[in-house]
Parts: sequence; C-alpha cells; structure tokens
Amino acid sequence: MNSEINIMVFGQLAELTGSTSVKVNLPEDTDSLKKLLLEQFPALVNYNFIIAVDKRTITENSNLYQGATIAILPPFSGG
Amino acid sequence: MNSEINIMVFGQLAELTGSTSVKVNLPEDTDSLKKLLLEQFPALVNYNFIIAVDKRTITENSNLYQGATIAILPPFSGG
Amino acid sequence: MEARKPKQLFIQGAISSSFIGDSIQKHSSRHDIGGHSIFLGQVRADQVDGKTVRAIEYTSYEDMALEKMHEIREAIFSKYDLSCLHVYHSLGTVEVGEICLFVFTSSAHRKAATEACSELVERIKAELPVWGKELFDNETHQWKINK
Amino acid sequence: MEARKPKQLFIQGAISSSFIGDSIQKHSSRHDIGGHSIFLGQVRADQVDGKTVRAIEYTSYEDMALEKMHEIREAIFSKYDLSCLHVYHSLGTVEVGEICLFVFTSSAHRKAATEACSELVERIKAELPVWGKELFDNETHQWKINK
Repeated sequence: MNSEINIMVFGQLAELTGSTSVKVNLPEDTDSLKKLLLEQFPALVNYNFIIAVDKRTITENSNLYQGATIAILPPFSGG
Repeated sequence: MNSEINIMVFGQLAELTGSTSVKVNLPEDTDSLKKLLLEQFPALVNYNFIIAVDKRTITENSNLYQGATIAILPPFSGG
Repeated sequence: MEARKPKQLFIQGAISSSFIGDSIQKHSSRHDIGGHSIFLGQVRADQVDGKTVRAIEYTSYEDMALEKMHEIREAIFSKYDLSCLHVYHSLGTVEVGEICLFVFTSSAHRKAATEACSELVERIKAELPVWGKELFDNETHQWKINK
Repeated sequence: MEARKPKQLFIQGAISSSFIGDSIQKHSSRHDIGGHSIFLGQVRADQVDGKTVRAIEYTSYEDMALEKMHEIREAIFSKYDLSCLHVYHSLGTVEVGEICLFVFTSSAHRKAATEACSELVERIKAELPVWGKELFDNETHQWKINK
C-alpha cells in the first residue's frame, strides 16, 4: 500500500524545496512531519514555518491521516 | 459718531433673529454683548451659543472694538 | 519649510464617488506611501417622530472654518508622520445616501494614517463652524446635533 | 439569519481607483449608513542596500485564505454593529504606487466602522496565508516581512 502524501509548500519555502509540493511517507503526526521535513531539507532549520492540516493552522501536535490536506507555510506577509 | 456694528448670525440662531445679521450699538466687551443680545432676543436664553471675534471663539470676556468681526454661533454640527 | 497655505475645504453639494476615486488615483505617483486611511460621512435617513430625513442642508461661517481647518492641519502634521492629508466638506444640500465629508490621510506605515484620520474626524465635527439642517420628507426640519 | 457565504477576496493584479470609487457608489442606496471607513495598502518603493522595490508579487494558499477570511468576517460582524464589510487583496504583481489591499466598513455611527476597519487590517496581515515577494529593480528579490 502506498502511503505517500503531498505536502503543499508556499512562499519562500518553495524556493528552498525547489517545488510547490513535496512527497513524503505519511507520518503519524505533525511533530513527526516536522522532523521528517528537517531531515529532507536541513536548511529549513533557519526558517520559521507552521503546518496547516485541512486548512487550519496547527498549534499543538496533531494526528495525520491518509487524505489529509497538508501544507507548510512561512510567516504571512499580506497587505 | 455712529458706533453701530453688524453681528453675523448663523444656523438656527438666524431663524430666531429672523436674519443672518443684526445691528447693535458697539458694546464694551463680549459679556455686555451677550447681555444686550438677550435683551433684544429673549428667546436666546434657551439656546447654547458662543461668540467669535475676528474668527476666533471667545472663551472668556474680551474687549470689543470698532471694526471687529463679530459672530454668534450655535453648536457646530458638521460631518 | 514654507507654511502650508489654506487649502480648498468646501464642495458645493454632495461629494461624488468619482471625485474620491480620482483623489486616490492621484496618490499613485507618491512611492513613499504605504497606507491610506479614508473616512466618509454619508447622510442617513433617520426617523424622528414619524418623519424621515431626506437631506441635510449645510451652511458654514466659511472664513472662520478655513482658518480653523488650517490650524487643525498644521497640528495633525506636527503630531503624525504623514505624507498627505485632505479634507472636503459639503455645503448646501446633500441627499440621503450621498457623501458629505471626505477625510483622507496617507503615510509610509499604516498607524500614522489611521490615527490621524480618526483624530481629524473628531476635530472637524467638534471645531469647524458648520451647521447641518436636517430636512424631513414633510417639508419641516430640525437642526442636526453632533454627539 | 442565514450564514454569510464566503465572498470574493482576491483580485488579479492591482486594485484600481475606479473599482474603489464604484464600491463606494454602490452604498448610496443604503440609507441606514452614516459613516464609511476605508483602508488602502499601497506598494512602497522601499530602499534596501541600494536596491529599490519596484513591485510586490503576491501568492496565497487561496482555499485556506477564503475560509480564514470568512471566519474573520463573522467575528467582526459579531463584535461591531456594521452595515457592510468588504475586503479585497491583490494576487500576482502590483507595481509601486498601486493598491494591493482594500478594506471597507460601513455603519450607522462612525465608531463601529472605524474600529472594525482597523481590527480587520491587523487580522488580515496577521492571519491570512498570503505572501509578498518584493521585486527589486535589479531582478533580485526578498520576501516581505510584516511587522
């Protein structure tokens, strides 16, 4: 069974990853996702970013599931 | 020597006096002017109004002089 | 710096939305501006004892109003770091739904424009010798009172 | 009362002054409105290490931004006694001097519109997933940071 999922990547983070979406094996929760992304893109350690699951920003560790809509977001700078 | 001067009258005060200008004999100061106007227009006692001399509102009794620009102003309601 | 000259303040009748749009457009050449704050006063169809306001007729002691507005402008420019400041007030009749006051401030960072705009509106209502006569639909009227 | 539907938020490119003028004009049929408060964000030609910003390129996580904006609208309508509330934000490239944000609130009495407008601007800048890339005149860029 394929448990790969797409992570949407926005703003300057997309410059870092070289793409607006990256594929990872579905981690159990958002903390694991963060760890996994930092392994894959070590330079991410220099960036502030937050994770959004199903269009809501995550403020504490949250479970992930197949089919979740996941995104990583640099600090907002609209207006 | 004629010491009559024109007092400009604005807003609802002009309805009361029936004119946008009234003539009075030049009083010594603004307190005397107020007294004189209240004699001439007793209904003024029911109105709040301020006196402007040379386009400045008067906050304490001030001397008047021949040639002064004098106006009586009801509460402002612009905007 | 040269003292600022008294500027136009009064507009005969309502202030049109195209006049407001044009004023905004004129600021596109000012590349130091990051934010504009605008306040618009609009005539409301208030109900009083079964009568409805259909228009407000504005009069002013114009010479005094221009001098007072000049003084307010100078005070606001001293207090806030503004790029621009414009104020227009109607004279004569303004129907319900039409604009009677247009206050427009601009600055590099939004806080100065926003705070200056609010303070201007308060000072204009309190200090400019302008009077509004509310005309009702039955040909009677009452004099507007600012709270 | 029926729940408000998500409304248009994004505009491709700059927000024109005629669009703003037209939006104001549309409110002339609302005779319960006494005051409008408007905030406009304009792109500034900031200098950074000898380079000059010539434009900002905006991107967004649009689906999330629309949901968040809907949530902010509901909160602002609950908190303030507003007649109307409109927010437009640019996507894509906006040149210096052009408008990238248009926040427009209306109410019977001015305080609600003014306070709601300020709070909206703060929340939009802090909470909407939108990113500005500042393009310099020498083809380099930097990512905008909101203070």
